[in-house]
Amino acid sequence: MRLSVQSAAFDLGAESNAFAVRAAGAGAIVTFTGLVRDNGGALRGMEIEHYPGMTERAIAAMMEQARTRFTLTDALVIHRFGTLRLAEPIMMVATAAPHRANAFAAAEFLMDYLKSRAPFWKKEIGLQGNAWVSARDEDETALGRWTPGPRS
Amino acid sequence: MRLSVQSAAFDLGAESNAFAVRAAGAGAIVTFTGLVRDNGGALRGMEIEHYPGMTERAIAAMMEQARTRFTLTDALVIHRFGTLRLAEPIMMVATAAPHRANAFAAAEFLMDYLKSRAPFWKKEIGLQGNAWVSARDEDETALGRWTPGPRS
Amino acid sequence: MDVLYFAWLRERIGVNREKIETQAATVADLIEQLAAMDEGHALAFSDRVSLRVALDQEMAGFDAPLAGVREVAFFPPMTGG
Amino acid sequence: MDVLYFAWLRERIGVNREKIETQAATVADLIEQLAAMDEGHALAFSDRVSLRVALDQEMAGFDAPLAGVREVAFFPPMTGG
Repeated sequence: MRLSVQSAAFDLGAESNAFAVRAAGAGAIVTFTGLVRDNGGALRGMEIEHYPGMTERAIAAMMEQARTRFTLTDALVIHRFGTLRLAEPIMMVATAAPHRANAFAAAEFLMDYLKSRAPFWKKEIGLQGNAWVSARDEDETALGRWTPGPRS
Repeated sequence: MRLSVQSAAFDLGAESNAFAVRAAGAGAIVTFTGLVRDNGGALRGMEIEHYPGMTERAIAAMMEQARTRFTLTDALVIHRFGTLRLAEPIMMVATAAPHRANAFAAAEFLMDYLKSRAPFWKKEIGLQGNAWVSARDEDETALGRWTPGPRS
Repeated sequence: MDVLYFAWLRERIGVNREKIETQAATVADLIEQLAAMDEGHALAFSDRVSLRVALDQEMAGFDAPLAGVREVAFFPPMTGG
Repeated sequence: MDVLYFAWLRERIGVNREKIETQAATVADLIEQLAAMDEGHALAFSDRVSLRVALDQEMAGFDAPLAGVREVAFFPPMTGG
Protein backbone atom coordinates (compact mmCIF):
# COMPACT_ATOMS: atom_id res chain seq x y z
CA MET A 1 0.00 0.00 0.00
CA ARG A 2 1.21 3.51 -0.76
CA LEU A 3 0.16 6.76 0.92
CA SER A 4 1.42 10.20 -0.01
CA VAL A 5 0.35 13.56 1.42
CA GLN A 6 2.10 16.08 -0.77
CA SER A 7 1.96 19.62 -2.13
CA ALA A 8 3.32 18.64 -5.56
CA ALA A 9 1.02 17.81 -8.43
CA PHE A 10 0.85 14.15 -9.41
CA ASP A 11 0.37 12.36 -12.72
CA LEU A 12 -2.87 10.35 -12.64
CA GLY A 13 -1.79 8.22 -15.59
CA ALA A 14 1.66 7.40 -14.27
CA GLU A 15 0.25 6.58 -10.83
CA SER A 16 -2.49 4.39 -12.36
CA ASN A 17 0.02 2.44 -14.44
CA ALA A 18 2.42 1.96 -11.53
CA PHE A 19 -0.47 0.77 -9.38
CA ALA A 20 -1.66 -1.67 -12.07
CA VAL A 21 1.84 -3.18 -12.29
CA ARG A 22 1.99 -3.69 -8.52
CA ALA A 23 -1.57 -5.10 -8.54
CA ALA A 24 -0.77 -7.65 -11.24
CA GLY A 25 -2.39 -10.51 -9.31
CA ALA A 26 -5.72 -8.70 -8.99
CA GLY A 27 -8.60 -8.88 -11.44
CA ALA A 28 -10.15 -5.49 -10.69
CA ILE A 29 -8.74 -2.00 -10.21
CA VAL A 30 -10.84 1.03 -9.32
CA THR A 31 -9.50 4.57 -9.20
CA PHE A 32 -11.12 7.76 -8.03
CA THR A 33 -9.69 11.18 -8.86
CA GLY A 34 -10.97 14.45 -7.44
CA LEU A 35 -10.37 17.60 -9.49
CA VAL A 36 -10.68 21.29 -8.63
CA ARG A 37 -14.07 21.97 -10.19
CA ASP A 38 -15.11 25.35 -11.44
CA ASN A 39 -18.42 26.22 -9.81
CA GLY A 40 -19.94 28.13 -12.70
CA GLY A 41 -16.90 30.25 -13.52
CA ALA A 42 -16.42 31.94 -10.13
CA LEU A 43 -13.43 29.92 -8.95
CA ARG A 44 -9.72 30.57 -9.51
CA GLY A 45 -8.35 27.72 -7.44
CA MET A 46 -8.20 26.15 -4.01
CA GLU A 47 -6.11 26.24 -0.84
CA ILE A 48 -5.93 23.03 1.13
CA GLU A 49 -4.76 23.10 4.73
CA HIS A 50 -3.90 19.92 6.60
CA TYR A 51 -2.68 18.68 9.98
CA PRO A 52 0.75 17.18 9.31
CA GLY A 53 1.22 13.93 11.18
CA MET A 54 -2.40 13.36 12.03
CA THR A 55 -3.32 13.33 8.33
CA GLU A 56 -0.94 10.48 7.55
CA ARG A 57 -1.97 8.55 10.68
CA ALA A 58 -5.68 8.89 9.94
CA ILE A 59 -5.36 7.88 6.29
CA ALA A 60 -3.06 4.94 7.06
CA ALA A 61 -5.66 3.65 9.54
CA MET A 62 -8.44 4.01 6.92
CA MET A 63 -6.37 2.13 4.35
CA GLU A 64 -5.63 -0.69 6.75
CA GLN A 65 -9.34 -0.92 7.57
CA ALA A 66 -10.24 -1.00 3.87
CA ARG A 67 -7.60 -3.62 3.14
CA THR A 68 -8.90 -6.12 5.68
CA ARG A 69 -12.60 -5.35 5.28
CA PHE A 70 -12.57 -5.70 1.48
CA THR A 71 -9.63 -8.15 1.19
CA LEU A 72 -7.75 -5.78 -1.09
CA THR A 73 -4.54 -6.91 -2.70
CA ASP A 74 -3.36 -3.27 -2.79
CA ALA A 75 -4.46 0.31 -2.18
CA LEU A 76 -3.13 3.79 -2.92
CA VAL A 77 -4.03 7.22 -1.56
CA ILE A 78 -2.45 10.46 -2.78
CA HIS A 79 -3.77 13.72 -1.33
CA ARG A 80 -2.40 17.17 -2.00
CA PHE A 81 -2.27 20.26 0.21
CA GLY A 82 -1.33 23.86 -0.53
CA THR A 83 -2.39 25.92 -3.54
CA LEU A 84 -4.18 24.18 -6.40
CA ARG A 85 -5.33 25.62 -9.68
CA LEU A 86 -8.56 24.99 -11.53
CA ALA A 87 -8.90 21.49 -13.03
CA GLU A 88 -5.83 20.19 -11.20
CA PRO A 89 -6.15 16.81 -9.48
CA ILE A 90 -6.67 17.20 -5.72
CA MET A 91 -6.32 13.57 -4.75
CA MET A 92 -6.67 10.04 -5.95
CA VAL A 93 -7.54 6.67 -4.50
CA ALA A 94 -6.86 3.31 -6.13
CA THR A 95 -7.96 -0.14 -4.96
CA ALA A 96 -7.15 -3.61 -6.27
CA ALA A 97 -9.12 -6.76 -5.49
CA PRO A 98 -9.84 -10.14 -7.08
CA HIS A 99 -13.37 -9.05 -8.09
CA ARG A 100 -15.00 -5.75 -8.95
CA ALA A 101 -17.56 -5.50 -6.12
CA ASN A 102 -14.88 -5.24 -3.44
CA ALA A 103 -12.68 -2.89 -5.45
CA PHE A 104 -15.62 -0.51 -5.93
CA ALA A 105 -16.81 -0.76 -2.32
CA ALA A 106 -13.31 -0.13 -0.95
CA ALA A 107 -12.80 2.94 -3.14
CA GLU A 108 -16.13 4.39 -2.00
CA PHE A 109 -15.34 3.54 1.62
CA LEU A 110 -11.98 5.33 1.40
CA MET A 111 -13.56 8.36 -0.27
CA ASP A 112 -16.32 8.62 2.33
CA TYR A 113 -13.72 8.50 5.11
CA LEU A 114 -11.32 10.91 3.41
CA LYS A 115 -14.15 13.44 2.97
CA SER A 116 -15.09 13.59 6.65
CA ARG A 117 -12.33 11.95 8.71
CA ALA A 118 -9.03 13.04 7.17
CA PRO A 119 -7.84 16.38 8.59
CA PHE A 120 -7.93 18.53 5.45
CA TRP A 121 -9.73 21.86 5.09
CA LYS A 122 -10.49 23.33 1.69
CA LYS A 123 -10.74 27.02 0.94
CA GLU A 124 -12.09 28.16 -2.40
CA ILE A 125 -10.13 31.00 -4.00
CA GLY A 126 -12.76 32.91 -5.93
CA LEU A 127 -12.83 35.92 -8.21
CA GLN A 128 -15.07 37.58 -5.58
CA GLY A 129 -13.05 36.46 -2.57
CA ASN A 130 -12.22 33.35 -0.62
CA ALA A 131 -14.41 31.01 1.42
CA TRP A 132 -13.88 27.88 3.50
CA VAL A 133 -15.77 24.94 2.06
CA SER A 134 -18.50 23.75 4.43
CA ALA A 135 -18.79 20.10 5.34
CA ARG A 136 -21.83 18.67 3.58
CA ASP A 137 -24.46 16.81 5.58
CA GLU A 138 -24.60 14.11 2.91
CA ASP A 139 -20.88 13.41 3.41
CA GLU A 140 -21.52 12.69 7.07
CA THR A 141 -24.57 10.61 6.12
CA ALA A 142 -22.53 8.64 3.58
CA LEU A 143 -20.28 7.39 6.40
CA GLY A 144 -23.28 5.77 8.06
CA ARG A 145 -23.49 3.02 5.46
CA TRP A 146 -20.15 1.56 6.60
CA THR A 147 -20.96 1.25 10.28
CA PRO A 148 -22.29 -2.08 11.51
CA GLY A 149 -25.84 -2.24 12.79
CA PRO A 150 -29.36 -2.03 11.36
CA ARG A 151 -29.63 -0.44 7.93
CA SER A 152 -32.68 1.07 6.32
CA MET B 1 -17.99 9.96 -24.96
CA ARG B 2 -15.53 7.47 -26.44
CA LEU B 3 -16.07 3.78 -27.15
CA SER B 4 -13.47 1.42 -28.55
CA VAL B 5 -13.78 -2.33 -29.13
CA GLN B 6 -10.30 -3.40 -30.13
CA SER B 7 -7.85 -6.27 -30.18
CA ALA B 8 -4.84 -4.07 -29.42
CA ALA B 9 -3.62 -3.56 -25.87
CA PHE B 10 -4.26 -0.11 -24.40
CA ASP B 11 -2.38 2.07 -21.95
CA LEU B 12 -4.45 2.58 -18.79
CA GLY B 13 -2.40 5.61 -17.76
CA ALA B 14 -2.51 7.36 -21.12
CA GLU B 15 -6.25 6.72 -21.42
CA SER B 16 -6.85 7.99 -17.86
CA ASN B 17 -4.90 11.18 -18.49
CA ALA B 18 -6.61 11.86 -21.81
CA PHE B 19 -9.99 11.29 -20.16
CA ALA B 20 -9.14 13.64 -17.28
CA VAL B 21 -8.19 16.39 -19.74
CA ARG B 22 -11.50 16.03 -21.58
CA ALA B 23 -13.38 15.89 -18.26
CA ALA B 24 -11.79 19.11 -17.01
CA GLY B 25 -15.15 20.59 -15.95
CA ALA B 26 -15.99 17.62 -13.72
CA GLY B 27 -15.08 17.23 -10.05
CA ALA B 28 -14.98 13.44 -9.93
CA ILE B 29 -13.51 10.76 -12.17
CA VAL B 30 -13.87 7.03 -11.56
CA THR B 31 -12.09 4.36 -13.57
CA PHE B 32 -12.47 0.62 -13.53
CA THR B 33 -9.91 -1.68 -15.12
CA GLY B 34 -10.31 -5.42 -15.51
CA LEU B 35 -7.14 -7.50 -15.76
CA VAL B 36 -6.56 -11.11 -16.77
CA ARG B 37 -6.27 -12.66 -13.35
CA ASP B 38 -4.31 -15.78 -12.64
CA ASN B 39 -6.60 -18.21 -10.83
CA GLY B 40 -4.00 -19.85 -8.64
CA GLY B 41 -1.35 -20.36 -11.30
CA ALA B 42 -3.37 -22.48 -13.74
CA LEU B 43 -4.02 -19.78 -16.36
CA ARG B 44 -1.89 -18.82 -19.35
CA GLY B 45 -4.20 -16.23 -20.86
CA MET B 46 -7.63 -15.57 -22.27
CA GLU B 47 -9.44 -15.60 -25.60
CA ILE B 48 -12.29 -13.13 -25.96
CA GLU B 49 -14.84 -13.58 -28.71
CA HIS B 50 -17.31 -10.85 -29.59
CA TYR B 51 -20.15 -10.06 -31.97
CA PRO B 52 -18.87 -7.24 -34.19
CA GLY B 53 -21.52 -4.60 -34.75
CA MET B 54 -23.84 -5.70 -31.96
CA THR B 55 -21.08 -5.17 -29.38
CA GLU B 56 -20.63 -1.52 -30.34
CA ARG B 57 -24.40 -0.93 -30.53
CA ALA B 58 -25.05 -2.51 -27.15
CA ILE B 59 -22.26 -0.62 -25.39
CA ALA B 60 -23.16 2.70 -27.00
CA ALA B 61 -26.73 2.27 -25.74
CA MET B 62 -25.46 1.48 -22.20
CA MET B 63 -23.23 4.56 -22.25
CA GLU B 64 -26.04 6.82 -23.37
CA GLN B 65 -28.25 5.40 -20.60
CA ALA B 66 -25.51 5.97 -18.03
CA ARG B 67 -24.90 9.51 -19.26
CA THR B 68 -28.50 10.64 -18.83
CA ARG B 69 -29.27 8.62 -15.70
CA PHE B 70 -26.20 9.84 -13.77
CA THR B 71 -25.78 13.22 -15.54
CA LEU B 72 -22.25 12.37 -16.55
CA THR B 73 -20.10 14.99 -18.22
CA ASP B 74 -18.17 12.23 -20.02
CA ALA B 75 -17.72 8.46 -20.23
CA LEU B 76 -15.24 6.05 -21.79
CA VAL B 77 -15.41 2.33 -22.53
CA ILE B 78 -12.52 0.33 -24.02
CA HIS B 79 -12.98 -3.43 -24.37
CA ARG B 80 -10.56 -5.81 -26.02
CA PHE B 81 -11.17 -9.03 -27.91
CA GLY B 82 -8.80 -11.71 -29.20
CA THR B 83 -5.88 -13.23 -27.32
CA LEU B 84 -4.84 -11.69 -24.01
CA ARG B 85 -1.96 -12.68 -21.78
CA LEU B 86 -1.88 -12.93 -18.02
CA ALA B 87 -2.11 -9.58 -16.16
CA GLU B 88 -2.98 -7.65 -19.33
CA PRO B 89 -5.87 -5.18 -19.12
CA ILE B 90 -9.06 -6.64 -20.61
CA MET B 91 -11.14 -3.50 -20.51
CA MET B 92 -11.63 -0.17 -18.82
CA VAL B 93 -14.49 2.15 -18.01
CA ALA B 94 -14.17 5.80 -17.00
CA THR B 95 -16.89 8.17 -15.83
CA ALA B 96 -16.83 11.88 -15.05
CA ALA B 97 -19.46 13.74 -13.03
CA PRO B 98 -19.69 16.85 -10.85
CA HIS B 99 -19.76 14.75 -7.64
CA ARG B 100 -18.38 11.37 -6.64
CA ALA B 101 -21.64 9.51 -5.94
CA ASN B 102 -22.78 9.68 -9.56
CA ALA B 103 -19.34 8.92 -10.97
CA PHE B 104 -19.13 5.76 -8.83
CA ALA B 105 -22.72 4.67 -9.55
CA ALA B 106 -22.31 5.15 -13.30
CA ALA B 107 -19.07 3.13 -13.38
CA GLU B 108 -20.73 0.28 -11.48
CA PHE B 109 -23.80 0.49 -13.72
CA LEU B 110 -21.65 0.24 -16.85
CA MET B 111 -19.67 -2.67 -15.41
CA ASP B 112 -22.81 -4.58 -14.43
CA TYR B 113 -24.20 -4.14 -17.94
CA LEU B 114 -20.94 -4.96 -19.68
CA LYS B 115 -20.65 -8.20 -17.69
CA SER B 116 -24.05 -9.54 -18.73
CA ARG B 117 -25.35 -7.51 -21.68
CA ALA B 118 -22.40 -6.83 -23.95
CA PRO B 119 -21.83 -9.68 -26.44
CA PHE B 120 -18.41 -10.91 -25.33
CA TRP B 121 -17.51 -14.49 -24.42
CA LYS B 122 -14.38 -15.29 -22.48
CA LYS B 123 -12.41 -18.50 -22.76
CA GLU B 124 -9.68 -19.26 -20.28
CA ILE B 125 -6.50 -20.64 -21.81
CA GLY B 126 -5.12 -22.92 -19.10
CA LEU B 127 -2.09 -25.09 -18.64
CA GLN B 128 -4.49 -28.05 -18.39
CA GLY B 129 -6.69 -27.00 -21.32
CA ASN B 130 -9.23 -24.34 -22.24
CA ALA B 131 -12.68 -23.58 -20.86
CA TRP B 132 -15.43 -21.09 -21.58
CA VAL B 133 -16.08 -18.83 -18.61
CA SER B 134 -19.57 -19.39 -17.19
CA ALA B 135 -21.85 -16.46 -16.55
CA ARG B 136 -22.09 -15.93 -12.80
CA ASP B 137 -25.49 -15.76 -11.13
CA GLU B 138 -24.36 -12.79 -9.05
CA ASP B 139 -23.63 -10.84 -12.25
CA GLU B 140 -27.22 -11.31 -13.34
CA THR B 141 -28.39 -10.42 -9.83
CA ALA B 142 -26.24 -7.27 -9.83
CA LEU B 143 -28.22 -5.96 -12.80
CA GLY B 144 -31.39 -6.06 -10.71
CA ARG B 145 -30.36 -3.08 -8.62
CA TRP B 146 -30.58 -0.74 -11.64
CA THR B 147 -34.11 -1.63 -12.69
CA PRO B 148 -36.92 0.57 -11.41
CA GLY B 149 -39.41 -0.97 -9.04
CA PRO B 150 -39.51 -2.18 -5.43
CA ARG B 151 -36.10 -2.93 -3.90
CA SER B 152 -35.37 -5.10 -0.92
CA MET C 1 -31.49 -15.81 -43.45
CA ASP C 2 -28.03 -15.37 -41.89
CA VAL C 3 -27.59 -17.43 -38.73
CA LEU C 4 -24.58 -16.67 -36.53
CA TYR C 5 -23.09 -18.73 -33.71
CA PHE C 6 -20.75 -17.66 -30.93
CA ALA C 7 -18.63 -19.30 -28.24
CA TRP C 8 -19.43 -22.96 -27.55
CA LEU C 9 -22.39 -22.93 -29.95
CA ARG C 10 -19.96 -22.00 -32.72
CA GLU C 11 -17.54 -24.72 -31.63
CA ARG C 12 -20.21 -27.43 -31.50
CA ILE C 13 -21.66 -26.49 -34.89
CA GLY C 14 -18.28 -25.98 -36.50
CA VAL C 15 -19.04 -22.73 -38.35
CA ASN C 16 -19.58 -19.19 -37.14
CA ARG C 17 -22.20 -18.34 -39.75
CA GLU C 18 -24.49 -20.09 -42.24
CA LYS C 19 -27.29 -19.22 -44.67
CA ILE C 20 -30.53 -20.98 -43.70
CA GLU C 21 -33.68 -21.31 -45.79
CA THR C 22 -36.57 -21.31 -43.39
CA GLN C 23 -40.32 -20.91 -43.06
CA ALA C 24 -40.00 -20.70 -39.26
CA ALA C 25 -42.43 -18.17 -37.82
CA THR C 26 -40.63 -17.70 -34.50
CA VAL C 27 -37.20 -18.17 -32.92
CA ALA C 28 -38.48 -21.35 -31.25
CA ASP C 29 -39.50 -22.78 -34.64
CA LEU C 30 -36.07 -21.96 -36.07
CA ILE C 31 -34.34 -23.65 -33.13
CA GLU C 32 -36.33 -26.85 -33.83
CA GLN C 33 -35.32 -26.74 -37.49
CA LEU C 34 -31.63 -26.12 -36.72
CA ALA C 35 -31.44 -28.71 -33.93
CA ALA C 36 -32.71 -31.35 -36.42
CA MET C 37 -29.96 -30.64 -39.00
CA ASP C 38 -27.15 -32.84 -37.63
CA GLU C 39 -25.38 -34.00 -34.49
CA GLY C 40 -23.38 -30.80 -34.05
CA HIS C 41 -26.47 -28.62 -34.26
CA ALA C 42 -28.37 -30.99 -31.96
CA LEU C 43 -25.61 -30.75 -29.36
CA ALA C 44 -25.35 -26.96 -29.70
CA PHE C 45 -29.08 -26.53 -29.07
CA SER C 46 -29.40 -29.18 -26.37
CA ASP C 47 -28.99 -26.69 -23.48
CA ARG C 48 -31.81 -24.19 -24.00
CA VAL C 49 -31.46 -22.69 -20.52
CA SER C 50 -28.05 -21.35 -21.54
CA LEU C 51 -29.23 -20.25 -24.98
CA ARG C 52 -29.61 -16.59 -25.90
CA VAL C 53 -30.74 -15.08 -29.19
CA ALA C 54 -30.40 -11.74 -30.95
CA LEU C 55 -32.48 -10.68 -33.96
CA ASP C 56 -30.74 -8.12 -36.13
CA GLN C 57 -28.36 -7.45 -33.21
CA GLU C 58 -31.08 -6.88 -30.59
CA MET C 59 -31.77 -9.37 -27.80
CA ALA C 60 -35.05 -11.27 -28.24
CA GLY C 61 -37.10 -14.05 -26.66
CA PHE C 62 -37.75 -17.49 -28.15
CA ASP C 63 -41.32 -16.44 -28.95
CA ALA C 64 -40.20 -13.48 -31.08
CA PRO C 65 -41.46 -13.54 -34.71
CA LEU C 66 -38.87 -13.79 -37.50
CA ALA C 67 -40.79 -11.79 -40.10
CA GLY C 68 -38.45 -9.20 -41.63
CA VAL C 69 -35.42 -10.42 -39.70
CA ARG C 70 -32.19 -10.73 -41.71
CA GLU C 71 -29.68 -11.85 -39.07
CA VAL C 72 -30.25 -14.27 -36.20
CA ALA C 73 -27.48 -14.94 -33.67
CA PHE C 74 -27.33 -17.71 -31.08
CA PHE C 75 -24.91 -17.67 -28.15
CA PRO C 76 -24.52 -18.53 -24.45
CA PRO C 77 -24.94 -15.92 -21.70
CA MET C 78 -22.46 -13.09 -22.19
CA THR C 79 -19.31 -12.86 -20.08
CA GLY C 80 -17.90 -9.41 -20.82
CA GLY C 81 -16.28 -6.91 -18.54
CA MET D 1 0.39 22.16 26.48
CA ASP D 2 0.57 22.75 22.70
CA VAL D 3 -2.70 24.00 21.26
CA LEU D 4 -3.12 23.94 17.46
CA TYR D 5 -5.71 25.70 15.31
CA PHE D 6 -6.73 24.99 11.74
CA ALA D 7 -8.83 26.64 9.01
CA TRP D 8 -11.11 29.43 10.22
CA LEU D 9 -10.22 28.82 13.86
CA ARG D 10 -6.61 29.59 12.96
CA GLU D 11 -7.65 32.69 11.04
CA ARG D 12 -9.81 34.06 13.85
CA ILE D 13 -7.18 33.45 16.52
CA GLY D 14 -4.33 34.68 14.34
CA VAL D 15 -1.82 31.93 15.13
CA ASN D 16 -1.67 28.27 14.18
CA ARG D 17 -0.15 27.11 17.45
CA GLU D 18 0.38 28.40 21.00
CA LYS D 19 1.69 27.13 24.36
CA ILE D 20 -1.06 27.23 26.99
CA GLU D 21 -0.64 26.83 30.76
CA THR D 22 -3.77 25.15 32.01
CA GLN D 23 -5.34 23.26 34.90
CA ALA D 24 -8.31 22.28 32.71
CA ALA D 25 -9.46 18.72 33.45
CA THR D 26 -11.40 18.22 30.21
CA VAL D 27 -11.57 19.59 26.67
CA ALA D 28 -14.70 21.53 27.63
CA ASP D 29 -12.81 23.22 30.49
CA LEU D 30 -9.97 24.14 28.13
CA ILE D 31 -12.43 25.63 25.62
CA GLU D 32 -13.84 27.87 28.39
CA GLN D 33 -10.35 29.05 29.32
CA LEU D 34 -9.33 29.73 25.69
CA ALA D 35 -12.61 31.47 24.76
CA ALA D 36 -12.03 33.92 27.66
CA MET D 37 -8.55 34.94 26.45
CA ASP D 38 -9.46 37.67 23.94
CA GLU D 39 -11.87 38.63 21.17
CA GLY D 40 -10.21 36.44 18.54
CA HIS D 41 -10.38 33.37 20.74
CA ALA D 42 -13.95 34.19 21.75
CA LEU D 43 -14.97 34.43 18.10
CA ALA D 44 -13.12 31.21 17.16
CA PHE D 45 -14.91 29.26 19.89
CA SER D 46 -18.34 30.87 19.44
CA ASP D 47 -19.64 28.12 17.13
CA ARG D 48 -19.30 24.93 19.15
CA VAL D 49 -21.51 22.91 16.80
CA SER D 50 -18.84 23.27 14.12
CA LEU D 51 -15.98 22.65 16.54
CA ARG D 52 -13.94 19.44 16.46
CA VAL D 53 -11.02 18.44 18.67
CA ALA D 54 -8.12 16.00 18.45
CA LEU D 55 -5.98 14.96 21.43
CA ASP D 56 -2.48 13.86 20.44
CA GLN D 57 -3.78 13.48 16.87
CA GLU D 58 -6.78 11.31 17.72
CA MET D 59 -10.36 12.61 17.53
CA ALA D 60 -11.99 13.14 20.93
CA GLY D 61 -15.17 14.46 22.54
CA PHE D 62 -15.50 17.63 24.62
CA ASP D 63 -15.78 15.53 27.77
CA ALA D 64 -12.43 13.82 27.16
CA PRO D 65 -9.89 14.24 30.01
CA LEU D 66 -6.67 16.13 29.29
CA ALA D 67 -4.44 14.21 31.71
CA GLY D 68 -1.24 13.18 29.91
CA VAL D 69 -2.17 14.95 26.68
CA ARG D 70 0.63 16.95 25.02
CA GLU D 71 -1.06 18.29 21.86
CA VAL D 72 -4.63 19.57 21.51
CA ALA D 73 -5.95 20.63 18.09
CA PHE D 74 -9.14 22.55 17.34
CA PHE D 75 -10.66 22.74 13.88
CA PRO D 76 -13.94 22.80 11.93
CA PRO D 77 -15.41 19.64 10.33
CA MET D 78 -12.95 18.17 7.82
CA THR D 79 -13.41 18.69 4.10
CA GLY D 80 -10.95 16.33 2.48
CA GLY D 81 -11.29 14.20 -0.63
